[in-house]
Amino acid sequence: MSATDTGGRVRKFGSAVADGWTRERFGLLGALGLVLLAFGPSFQIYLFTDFLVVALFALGFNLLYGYTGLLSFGHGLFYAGGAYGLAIVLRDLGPVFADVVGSGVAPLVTFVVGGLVGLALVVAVAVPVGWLSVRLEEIYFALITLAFGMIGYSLIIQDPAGLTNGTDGIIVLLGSVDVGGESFRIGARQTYYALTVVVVLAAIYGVWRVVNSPFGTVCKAIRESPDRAAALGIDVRHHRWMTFIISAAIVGIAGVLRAGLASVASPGLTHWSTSAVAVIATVIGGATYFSGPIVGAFIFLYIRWGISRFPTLDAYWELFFGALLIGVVLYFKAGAVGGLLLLRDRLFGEGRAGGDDGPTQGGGGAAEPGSSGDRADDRGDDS
Amino acid sequence: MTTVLKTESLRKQFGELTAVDDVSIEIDDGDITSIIGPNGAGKTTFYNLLTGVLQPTAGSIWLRSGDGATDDGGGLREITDAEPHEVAQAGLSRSYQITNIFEGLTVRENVRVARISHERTRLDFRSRATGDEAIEADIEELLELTGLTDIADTPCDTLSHGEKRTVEIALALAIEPDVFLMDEPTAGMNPTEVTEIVSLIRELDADLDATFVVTEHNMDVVTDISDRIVVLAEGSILADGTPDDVLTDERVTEAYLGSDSV
Amino acid sequence: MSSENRSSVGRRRFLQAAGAGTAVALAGCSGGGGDDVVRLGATYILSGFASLYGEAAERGLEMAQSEINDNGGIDGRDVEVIVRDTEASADTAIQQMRSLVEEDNVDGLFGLDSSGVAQAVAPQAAELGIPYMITHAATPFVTSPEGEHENSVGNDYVFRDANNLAQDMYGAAQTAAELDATEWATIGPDYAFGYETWDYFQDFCAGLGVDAEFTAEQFPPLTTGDYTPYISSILDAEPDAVITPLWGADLTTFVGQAEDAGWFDQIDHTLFSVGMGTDLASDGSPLPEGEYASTRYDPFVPDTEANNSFRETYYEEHETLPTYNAEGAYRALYLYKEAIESAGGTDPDAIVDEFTGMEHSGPVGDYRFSEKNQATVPAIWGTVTYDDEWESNVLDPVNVYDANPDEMADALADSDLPTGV
Amino acid sequence: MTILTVDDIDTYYGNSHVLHGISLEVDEGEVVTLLGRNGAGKTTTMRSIVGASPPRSGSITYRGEEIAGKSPDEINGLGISLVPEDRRVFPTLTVHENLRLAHNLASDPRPVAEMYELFPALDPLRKNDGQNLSGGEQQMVSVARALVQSPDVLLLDEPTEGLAPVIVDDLREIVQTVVDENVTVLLTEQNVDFAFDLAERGYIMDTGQIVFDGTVEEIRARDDLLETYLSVGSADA
Amino acid sequence: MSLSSLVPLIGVSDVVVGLSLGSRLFLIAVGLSLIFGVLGVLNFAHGGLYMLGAYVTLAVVTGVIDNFWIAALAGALAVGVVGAAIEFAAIRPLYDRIDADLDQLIVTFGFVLIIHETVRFVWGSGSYSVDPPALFDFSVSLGGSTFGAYRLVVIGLAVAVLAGLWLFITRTYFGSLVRGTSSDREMASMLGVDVPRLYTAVFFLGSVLAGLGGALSAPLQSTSPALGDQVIIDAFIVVVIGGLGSMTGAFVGAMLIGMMQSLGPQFISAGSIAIPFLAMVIVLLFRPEGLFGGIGE
Repeated sequence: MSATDTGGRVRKFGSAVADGWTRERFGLLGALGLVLLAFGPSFQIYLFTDFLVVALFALGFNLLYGYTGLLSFGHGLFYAGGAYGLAIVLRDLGPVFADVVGSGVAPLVTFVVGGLVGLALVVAVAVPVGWLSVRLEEIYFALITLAFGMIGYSLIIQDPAGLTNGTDGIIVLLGSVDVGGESFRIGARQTYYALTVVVVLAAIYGVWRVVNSPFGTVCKAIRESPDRAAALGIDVRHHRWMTFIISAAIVGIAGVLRAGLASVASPGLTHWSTSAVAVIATVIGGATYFSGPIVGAFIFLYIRWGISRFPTLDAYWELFFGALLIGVVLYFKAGAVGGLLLLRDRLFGEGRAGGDDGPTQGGGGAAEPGSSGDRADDRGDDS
Repeated sequence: MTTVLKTESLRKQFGELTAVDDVSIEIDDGDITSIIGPNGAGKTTFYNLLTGVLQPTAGSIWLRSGDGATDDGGGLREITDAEPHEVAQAGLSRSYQITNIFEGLTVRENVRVARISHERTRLDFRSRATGDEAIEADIEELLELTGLTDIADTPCDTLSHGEKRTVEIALALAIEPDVFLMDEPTAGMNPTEVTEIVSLIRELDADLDATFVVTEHNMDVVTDISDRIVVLAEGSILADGTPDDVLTDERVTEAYLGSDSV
Repeated sequence: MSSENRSSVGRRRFLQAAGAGTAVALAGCSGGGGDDVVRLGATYILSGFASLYGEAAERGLEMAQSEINDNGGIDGRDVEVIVRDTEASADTAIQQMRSLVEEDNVDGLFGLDSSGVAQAVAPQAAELGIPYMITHAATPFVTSPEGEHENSVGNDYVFRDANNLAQDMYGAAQTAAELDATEWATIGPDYAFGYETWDYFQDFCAGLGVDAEFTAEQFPPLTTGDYTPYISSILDAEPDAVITPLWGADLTTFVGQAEDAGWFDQIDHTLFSVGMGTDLASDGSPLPEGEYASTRYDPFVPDTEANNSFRETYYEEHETLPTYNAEGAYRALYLYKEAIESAGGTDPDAIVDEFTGMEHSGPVGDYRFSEKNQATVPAIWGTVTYDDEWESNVLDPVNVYDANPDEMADALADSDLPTGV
Repeated sequence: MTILTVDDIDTYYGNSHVLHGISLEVDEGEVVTLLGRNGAGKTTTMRSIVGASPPRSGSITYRGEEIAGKSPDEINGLGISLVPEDRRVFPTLTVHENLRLAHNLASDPRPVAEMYELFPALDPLRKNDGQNLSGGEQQMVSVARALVQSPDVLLLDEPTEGLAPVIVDDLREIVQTVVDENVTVLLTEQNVDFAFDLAERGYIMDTGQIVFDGTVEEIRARDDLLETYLSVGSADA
Repeated sequence: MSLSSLVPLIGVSDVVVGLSLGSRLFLIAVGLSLIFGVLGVLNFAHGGLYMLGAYVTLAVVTGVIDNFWIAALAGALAVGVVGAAIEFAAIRPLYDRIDADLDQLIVTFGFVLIIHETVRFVWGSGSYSVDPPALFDFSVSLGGSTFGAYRLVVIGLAVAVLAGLWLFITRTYFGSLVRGTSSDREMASMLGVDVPRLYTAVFFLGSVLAGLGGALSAPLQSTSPALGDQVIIDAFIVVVIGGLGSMTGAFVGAMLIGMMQSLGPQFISAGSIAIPFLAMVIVLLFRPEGLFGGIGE
């Protein structure tokens, strides 16, 4: 396999948890950076935490889009599912837990239980929704997931079960843990940052393992050619369903973290425009790369933040992302990661046979990002 | 000779058009059977019926069962309504006329997908895709067998057409089929590549205990490799027999050359 | 032919923005503090269906800002206001608030239009340790101390300089008592504010002994495009009177469609609880004359020097009467000025201490902050009347109900709802 | 004089190399046939000429003008019409709409009514949708649709495939009529009798290459060619 | 609750309102359906174009000429030009891609954002209302209920648009080009059809219909930048239920959804807005081609 040292730079997170000498080094550097950031300005910690959450959201979404070719416009449903699971447990069971385990550690217990309930809720929804949705493909899949997302949105804002507090959403207050005289707030900036780093890195590692497992390899094959995969004895629909559930679960974890960070579980999370955030981040970053959604989320949030420093631009920030999205799809379908790799190839002359055209200029006008080598997702730990 | 694949009165109707009309055929173990016929004779539809891509309008399809579970006396199991992946799992594998491989993956990864599928480890979420030594060894063996070792780590979208056709065959072989359907294995190849693929098919036939069903336009290839030739015309079997018998059959010549007297 | 509700403050916002950009760079270097300006953050709805509220608030705060800065600032320091859009979303509002406090190092916050957003934001103010002066959002629960009711989120850092929903509904129930109507219905937005309005109205009617039955209710989602189905549903129930807390563009849409459906012929009285926040700002006149509306500030009442001069100056600049949003935001700056000057600095806790129990006077009149941090301003209800002089709807006659906290508490004695005063 | 020249073209479908250096020439008013078995590359040659599968290298000139790389509609506009192998009658258009569509797109078309005289069987079917026609009827529509454009060069790809003998005879007559009007025809056929009746010259194709060219008489005289490249007869016999 | 006990509750105005809501939806959906049927492009920006139609109408009526009909026409044509430009610049390069439909969906989604923000930049975030044309600016009382006369006009116009479009597609030469090309693009091209130009023309036509829908609906709703985002989802529901590409389907689907929206609030207090989405899911699962299929049907 071609050298992965330089490619590793854009795969900071994949590398951070991988073996190998150079990966270890990059992992250390990354870890150091993450630790140092905890002492940075408060808002920067917040912003980076936000980035991690959105990155996980996009990564979960892309498990389905990038790895089986199904574009969901309804993943907001699972993002919200995680958030509401946590919020409802905090609101309704927080006092109960305080009685059971004592008020000192109750907030932590409640948070953990809430997160698990959120996750369970998401999986419980994803199992039937996924089972139905994977019956369809392409534009029809996008439409049915959009519809499922909007059913969720409708139910959350109309709240027939009296659980979701309608349009206002549910306030999420994580509370303080008191143990042996020491007290810390779970929602405090650094604490929550540390918690998010751990959870997100673990989740990314989990996704990375899935992607590089036999299952993940089969999924990539399905993306490339579903009928060919079926002809090899692969139950395409079943794989897509499983991927759908895993994808939803990852997004659900992101949703749990989102609720704690935003301090509110709001119905907007279910809306298709939230689902679109994952699409935007993934497309900008590059859907066929493992790190694509992560890089895309980074670009999305930091450009967004940069724009927000200039209120006049800020008022029209979506304009930039609209233009960026169109530009990327039209001219650079491999996204930012593809661009970085191409740049690396140009700079270091690490092109490989047949790669002279670069990923955006496949033959016959079919610009397939997959046509580039060095695709992060396709490399296992062999090298 | 035992029968490994059998169709009984297979028929497929598209609206008013009968693409496959009452085809009953028995394929014998170890043979290379070529199915030929003019354009529109129903060859591709026949393949699609066999592999579960299309459901027949009438008739049935039977395949020798690897696991011994059969529902007729002859060691065959009915796969008429099976889905494509079930057909493949039952032991029927195909290569495509228009190259259909996993373009974005390397040659090795292509074969790995097939092996993973065959070894039923495809729903394993946790281990490394490359971690199963037995599978990796199988992959090496298959690459060796098909002569793809040198380009094993090349992404398929950068291969030549001939190399892709070979990957196509490697994929189909990797699931160790009892019956191997090849849809025009030489389509779109230059003469050198054709020669190579023919010798590959011969080698495979010699090395493996598999049964081949081949459609092919290139008559050199057909006469070269076939134990038996079946001629389809307008959806029905026109002739069936050894190459010598079939190729001298007047009806066959007419079907190909066309004649007012038909 | 058409009515328009459009902001003209865009350009000014841009200038302000350029200033904010530089200020941030400086603040970043110096680590905040020690600036020669007092920096305040404001969060309003500046886009979407209710942007006109934010735009009115901007007019008010810009007016106060230039007045203060032209008159020596706050203890000699200029006041700078950074305005951010909440997009009517709690999520966004909290983000904006964190950015204002942690990035822009503002000394205090004010704003908020939506009750739902306010409820989510209130705990954040305490967490960030920054005073928050709510100038518009009306839910009583943000000035009801945590624990008083399951929804209560009031805390030491959150104040409100405008009257709240309970005060407003107290006035509404008094108005209802004077009307010849027994069957009441509501059509309100499908979120807490819509439901709370209806709950408070019913409970105050009960508490004040108003002879009323409550026969129909409809809660269409926000930004509904066509209210007609909901309107038909209410009309089918044939109530005598309806109270509606619809607001923003929704109100405009509703009124037009209600007229088409013959609403104002069939229903004797309609009470618009947020009507005057929209009406005066637009050059059309969406509220039909003869119906009832409430306001949290009336440009003609009280007839004081402060109010008259505020109204005149505002009218001169914007050619329209000031809405209560404008007045609330205007007054928030003066509240900060007074608190900072008497605290002798911008320490957040010192400002909070000053606000607590503060007595103040502004265009709205004299008032003080109750122990729950709620301004004790009266409820104002009146009849919508077109005024030729001002080319606008006004309330005439106007009734001022002195919303005495104790009387309100008595009226809600049988209810579990807090007064938030 | 030469009206159409194909010079050393290589055509691919994706990566699949289908035509390997095909060259041929057609003179004005001539009928030339392309012979060969399935998969020999005849259809691809036709598609390359009309721009549906543009060659990756080589040139195609029509009346001295380079047309390789032009879009199909531009090439059609120059006076080349194709009757494709699979007929491709617009299924949701009536017979009349199919013809009128082609008619209106041509610069100097024949009247649509003339087509009903040429194909009397189509006259009662004017209002039938394309999808409700039999194979033979569809073939007639497809040919009529090309003829109504009054092309200078008519490409016929396997026009007799799947047709009843009676209809084949009709078709032969019609094509002959057209040929008599000095229309140039390039014809691919597996039915060699049909091709030999009409054509003066022919090319034999196999696996994407031209393996023989000559007059019909020359081809007819060479049984080995017929055996090797056109029938299923053993190649190494 | 039995059906017979429900029926008396449905008044004349409920039906008129339902049909007028349906008419509005039809005007949005029919262009979307046409574009999908011919080009295979699911135009996410269609709602944005609809909104733009309402704004241009508003601008013309207030700033240029105080005639609603002229303004509506101007709105429709202006939107058509915008649509054609979008197709030409950003959608045309994608036709030959392998996964073109998802790329096109994403690109048109990009235009959702651009149109939305551009409208906000030009007209601000506030909402506007447009009065119905003076001739129809009165209320009608029928069967004990009252509604604006313009609602009847909109219903009539929707029927007229359906009829006109149907005649245009099935009876004219251009219509046969559209139907032919939508069923076999390559054959059409080999017969001389300039397919890219035809696609642009169809996109123009679809966009004109979106603009016209926005213009004609302007007096029924408040016009704000959020309008596009709301209606596009409704339009998706309609075209899915009616069948992507079918005009009759768009009409029937629109009327069904319109009636649901009209009657929903009276019978179901919670969860009513989920019902159309549920219908969409059911149709996608059991009849993905919709209740009606095919262009020109």
